[in-house]
Amino acid sequence: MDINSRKKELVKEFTPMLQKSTFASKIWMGILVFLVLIGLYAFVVQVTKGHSVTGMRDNVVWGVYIINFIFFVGLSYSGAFISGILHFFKTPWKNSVSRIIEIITVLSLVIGPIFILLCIGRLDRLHYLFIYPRIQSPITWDIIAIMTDLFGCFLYLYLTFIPDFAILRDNADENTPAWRRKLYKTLAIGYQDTEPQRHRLEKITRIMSTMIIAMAIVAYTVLAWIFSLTLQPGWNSTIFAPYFIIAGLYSGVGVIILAMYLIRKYFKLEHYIRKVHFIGAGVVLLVISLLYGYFTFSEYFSRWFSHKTSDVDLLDTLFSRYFWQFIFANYIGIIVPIVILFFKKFRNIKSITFAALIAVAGLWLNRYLIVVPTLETPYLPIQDTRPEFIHYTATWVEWALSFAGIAAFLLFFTLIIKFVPIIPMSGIIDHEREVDTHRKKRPYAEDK
Amino acid sequence: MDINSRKKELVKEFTPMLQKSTFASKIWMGILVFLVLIGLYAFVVQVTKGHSVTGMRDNVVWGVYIINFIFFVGLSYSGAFISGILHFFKTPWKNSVSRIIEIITVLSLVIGPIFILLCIGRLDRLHYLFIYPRIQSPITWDIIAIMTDLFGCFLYLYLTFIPDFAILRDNADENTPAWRRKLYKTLAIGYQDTEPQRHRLEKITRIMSTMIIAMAIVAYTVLAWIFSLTLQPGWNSTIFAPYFIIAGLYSGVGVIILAMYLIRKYFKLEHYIRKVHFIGAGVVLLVISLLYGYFTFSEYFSRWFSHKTSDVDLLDTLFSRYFWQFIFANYIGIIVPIVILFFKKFRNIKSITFAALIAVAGLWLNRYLIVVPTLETPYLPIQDTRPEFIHYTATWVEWALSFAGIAAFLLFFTLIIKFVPIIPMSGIIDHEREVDTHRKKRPYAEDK
Amino acid sequence: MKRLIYILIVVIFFGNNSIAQEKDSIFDLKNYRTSFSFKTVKQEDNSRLVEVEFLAKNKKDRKDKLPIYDAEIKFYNDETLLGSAKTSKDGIASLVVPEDHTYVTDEEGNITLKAVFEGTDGLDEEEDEVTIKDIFLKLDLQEIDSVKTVKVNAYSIDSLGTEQPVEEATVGFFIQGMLSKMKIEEGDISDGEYEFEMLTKVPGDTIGNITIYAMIQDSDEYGNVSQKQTINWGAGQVNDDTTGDGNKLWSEAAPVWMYVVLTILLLGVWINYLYTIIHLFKIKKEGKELDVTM
Amino acid sequence: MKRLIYILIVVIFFGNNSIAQEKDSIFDLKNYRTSFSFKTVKQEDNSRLVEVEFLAKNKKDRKDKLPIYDAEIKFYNDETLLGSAKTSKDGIASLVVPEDHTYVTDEEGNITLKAVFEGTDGLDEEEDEVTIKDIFLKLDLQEIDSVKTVKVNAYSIDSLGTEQPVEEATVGFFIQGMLSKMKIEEGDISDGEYEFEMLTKVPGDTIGNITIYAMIQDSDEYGNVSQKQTINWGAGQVNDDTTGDGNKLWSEAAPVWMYVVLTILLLGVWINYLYTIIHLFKIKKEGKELDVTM
Repeated sequence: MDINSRKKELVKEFTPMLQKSTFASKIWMGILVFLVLIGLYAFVVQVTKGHSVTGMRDNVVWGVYIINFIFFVGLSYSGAFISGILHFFKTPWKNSVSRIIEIITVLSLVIGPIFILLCIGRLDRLHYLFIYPRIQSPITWDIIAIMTDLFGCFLYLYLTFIPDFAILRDNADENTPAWRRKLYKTLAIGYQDTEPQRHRLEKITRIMSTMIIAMAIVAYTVLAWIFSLTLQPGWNSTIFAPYFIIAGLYSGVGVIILAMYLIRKYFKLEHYIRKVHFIGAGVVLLVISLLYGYFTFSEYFSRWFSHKTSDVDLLDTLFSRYFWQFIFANYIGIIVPIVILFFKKFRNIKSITFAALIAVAGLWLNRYLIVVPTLETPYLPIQDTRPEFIHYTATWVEWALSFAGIAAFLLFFTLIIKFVPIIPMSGIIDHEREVDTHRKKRPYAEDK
Repeated sequence: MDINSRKKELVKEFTPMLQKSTFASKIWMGILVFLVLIGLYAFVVQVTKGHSVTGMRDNVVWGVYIINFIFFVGLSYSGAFISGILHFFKTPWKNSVSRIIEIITVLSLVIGPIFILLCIGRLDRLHYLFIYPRIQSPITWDIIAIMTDLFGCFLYLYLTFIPDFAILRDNADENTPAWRRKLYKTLAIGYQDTEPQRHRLEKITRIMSTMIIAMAIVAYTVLAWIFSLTLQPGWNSTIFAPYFIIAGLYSGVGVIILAMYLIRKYFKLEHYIRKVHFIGAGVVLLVISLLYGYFTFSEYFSRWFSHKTSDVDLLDTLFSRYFWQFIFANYIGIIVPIVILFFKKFRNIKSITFAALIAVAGLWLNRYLIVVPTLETPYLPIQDTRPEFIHYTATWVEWALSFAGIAAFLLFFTLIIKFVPIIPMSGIIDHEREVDTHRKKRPYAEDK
Repeated sequence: MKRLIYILIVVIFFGNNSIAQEKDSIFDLKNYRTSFSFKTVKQEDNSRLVEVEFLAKNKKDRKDKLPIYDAEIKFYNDETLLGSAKTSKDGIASLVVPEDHTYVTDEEGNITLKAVFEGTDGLDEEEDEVTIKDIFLKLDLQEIDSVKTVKVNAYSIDSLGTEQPVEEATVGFFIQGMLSKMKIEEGDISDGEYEFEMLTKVPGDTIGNITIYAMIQDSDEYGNVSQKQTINWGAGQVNDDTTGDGNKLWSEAAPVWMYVVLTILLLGVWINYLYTIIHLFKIKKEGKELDVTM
Repeated sequence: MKRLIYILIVVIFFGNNSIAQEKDSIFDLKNYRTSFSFKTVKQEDNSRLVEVEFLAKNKKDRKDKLPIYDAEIKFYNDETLLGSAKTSKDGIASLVVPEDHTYVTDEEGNITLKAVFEGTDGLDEEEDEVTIKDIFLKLDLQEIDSVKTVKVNAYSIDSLGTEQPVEEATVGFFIQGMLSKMKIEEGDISDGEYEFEMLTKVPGDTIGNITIYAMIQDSDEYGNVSQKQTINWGAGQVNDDTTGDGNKLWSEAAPVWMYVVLTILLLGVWINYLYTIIHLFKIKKEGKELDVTM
């Protein structure tokens, strides 16, 4: 088999995906841009009128922004973790999903921290963080950490892109615009897919994959501690660090399944993203949902049984004002995916996607219930208890910005996969090369 | 290949192991019996003189007995879990270790609850539990639960023994004593290794393996709750349920490695228990030790950072009077195994066994530090604070009974493997049969 | 290697628990002034307690009080010696004058009681006097129209032996708790009488008894007078707690969901056992059939 | 489907927060008796506050007190009207008599002050009288031999205008806290004087000032007298807390191990990044060489 001609073939196969602009895709992009613009307007309103346009007040100082932050960052870390694991153990069927995961990882790590910025009252002083850093200040370390993480994820993503850039550079046809050619040439940094180059690239990709696994664990643990190291009922919990990691994985696998489903549908990639991938991801989601359910149960059962006064207050709030949300987040959002995924006969692409959707929605709500009701039932009573100080309802500004965040995530995703094929061509080549070598060694063995 | 002649061959190979009585083995048994007798004497002392001969007092009401209980029961549950997983997923290399694990599971579930009985003040009223049960009483349910668990584990162990009993029955030679033949015949319940019988047995073994996994998780979770649902500092922790499960697995894998080492050494089973088994178990131990370390850190770090008054008292105690124990249990006992197992070049049979030894000792001490210092620094201050009420030191009676427990465990183990081969012969046959079928299907494929 | 572990464990568990404690106390008499306070209480059995608290108080530090003990205190009614007592370790000397003692009174029926400490080398003489009227409290607990009513009568007995209702005095009512008395009512006696409606839902002891005290305290005119009565008015045996949902090791009835969950779990497990055992028997049967055919 | 989620979320977060509260209060005058209490305080600037608290107290329930407001109270010195004031919502009427007012005194220098409520249809007339001696407190804060000493002089001025030291009175010393005064010392004035050594380590405000009060309270002879002085004796700006190890969001210096651990972690990560980037450059170089050779 001639590798070079195979590469040409693949480029030909994927080029339409990169360059076509169908009517549907234009509409899709239009909607996303529109949502982002609404978000920008809401942002201008918030900056000019101050935080009083949000539902956040003296007591409930955190709202949906922080929940989106936790959610996106959790997505990113779990993506990093899963991607790292797939790379590290050289999982055989990883190729079809690895790029999806990597893009999710990087994009959510870009979108997530934006929501933290929205929580800041005086954004006009944001640059002070960079020009007047204090080494004693945790926030300085925060910035260093987020920068480190972001840089690492970008670097990792870039490494996985290089072979494809090289293929795209070498196989550009007359239809490819000049700027694309040039960009591919620059980004491919002279990668020629020789044996030593390939080994070198593999080695550093492997190193970066361990790095991002380690960073994901450390960073998400620290995020969990932001909550669990306080004395707040509902937060002060020794289980939070592993619980957050499991929860992050739960949402991560869920979003990956959703992305797989949408991409498969839209780009007609049934050949690459097969049922076996959904089943595999579904089984992973099942295992994680069992763990997640066990952790959630441990967390709430321990609280409920020990009934310390402050915990009782919190649980009363959860089971009265937040009853249906609680049921959805911690019963439906866990049990429904488990039931769907547990029985072999229920497992098909649509049902697995549905389970993932329930899981993601449930998890978002679970984060909401960790943040808001806790702030509504503080550890120390407050003196001035006007209802709008105690009760939080997100305003249109917050929702607009939340949906703008999701829209921006989808928009960037769409743009990236218009630039690089969503299925790594180099991965297909590598796989075929390996099968080939195998076949040469054992000419009579069957391959299925 | 003729299966029947292969069976004969295997029986011939393993018979010496079952029937020889070397001088070394007599000495070994003698020592164990002696330790058990000392334990029995200590037991008589305790029953006649009452609990004042132990170190347990008004405040520290639990001592090494309960720690041994947690340890053995944890061993059992993790053994059940691991064995269940091995069976359920039909792991290829399971055959050499599965019987070791199963025996550990059952024996530790027999020895463990004995330590709970030692905590009971009026053993002469023990039968009241059975003749006057009250359905409202948790202890009645306890007894039902332990009975259920014990029955299940015995049943499971028996199922895995049946094919070997059948082989032993069919291949008894003139040297086999009559009572053995008869016993093998009864216990094999007419199992003839026909296709339908084998399938039936496989099916029920699989069911029982899921049962004991489920029971292990439920039972160990409940055991963790006994501690974590109180308000005691050091116990009231949402993380305890998963933490106990991880800790149980940690000790379980450790003890399995130790058992593998000893059995391999003594019975010269280098052919069956190979380096690859140690490496495999070592990697599992590494993963679990990372998890266990993470959970331990989460637990203590959350406590330390939140510093509630009662937690601070406990941590002060841990870092002053129990400093070296704490360092050994939670630093050395976790970091040393990780370091040994992490680096490929450190991994050999002896070093892995050493890591397992450190892990098991560290874990036992970790349990000690969860139980005793907590009771020494109660949540509510006590009025009469005589030093012997507050401080616990185990007495010779407790140590004697603890070592008697370990000795009894080893003694039973030795007796069982004198009765049934430690490597399941049926497993070897199955494996060879499978390889055979495979070879027939793909005659040119190499097998290594 | 096992011996090594043994030694290791023994060494690890060997801790040093000895903590030495020393406390210095310096006492200089010049910094103290004595306090000698005399009080009298008419007790429930109509006997009268006379009691002296004899303390040395630090002139500067109000919290620093030292009891003076083993000092002999003599108690007088006018010039008649009632008896003497030595102060205890707490600086308290007390004496009970029986019910039937006849006191010397002035024309208005006032009794003058006096406590005298005759002094030693180190301590000056001390004396304290109290003048009170001897009154009687009669506690009357009745259910009137199924309303539990507490009534107290206060009277003095004049020289003719007739009861004279007390005109004005503040009386407090208490219930005996485990460690101290809880005040439930306070009011002024007028025309020798005071009554009120008893609280409902007072728990009482295991058989429902409660002890009610009527007390006049530190009255200038009557000193301390106390009277008590025990009655079965408590909520008694049935402890209200059982209906609450506190944490308990044991309750009369476990919550239903617990039975349900546990039973389902256990049944699930045992059904599988049964299934397994049935199949074992099937194997046995198959084995027998094979034996026959072979 | 996205719209569905949107609606779902909006519906889920729509809760009903309206809680209605109603409170009934029933008032029957027959159950109440009035309490009219008059007190006078000589304030720090030597002016005199006269104050009446006018309440209706429930005869049965001691906790049930209702202030009587808008009642006009007249204050007299002997027969001279000092002024009148109406009771506030809290039932308090007060008046400040300036420092330079000359009081009518009896031969012993006692001032008789009287408060009178003249009665309305619903309420009876009330009157309360207080007789006190006008005394002066002089607070003197000095560092004697570097010992911070608080000294108070109490004297009255007799008809000839000479200072007569007060013979006996209990004086309390307080430090002004944020909400209330904390007692630091109490003692008896003898020969018009009392002094004590000030506590060290009293924090004080941001610039180290503390305000010390000397007060005679509820004295039968002198009524209430108060005097204060502010002095820079506080521990002041330097807050001792910085040396403690409490939880803080921000401290002057983070613990060293934190820097060490974080730096090691970050360095470890960045070294790997660097390694990766170096290899990327190597790939680039190799690529160039290939370009050349090809």
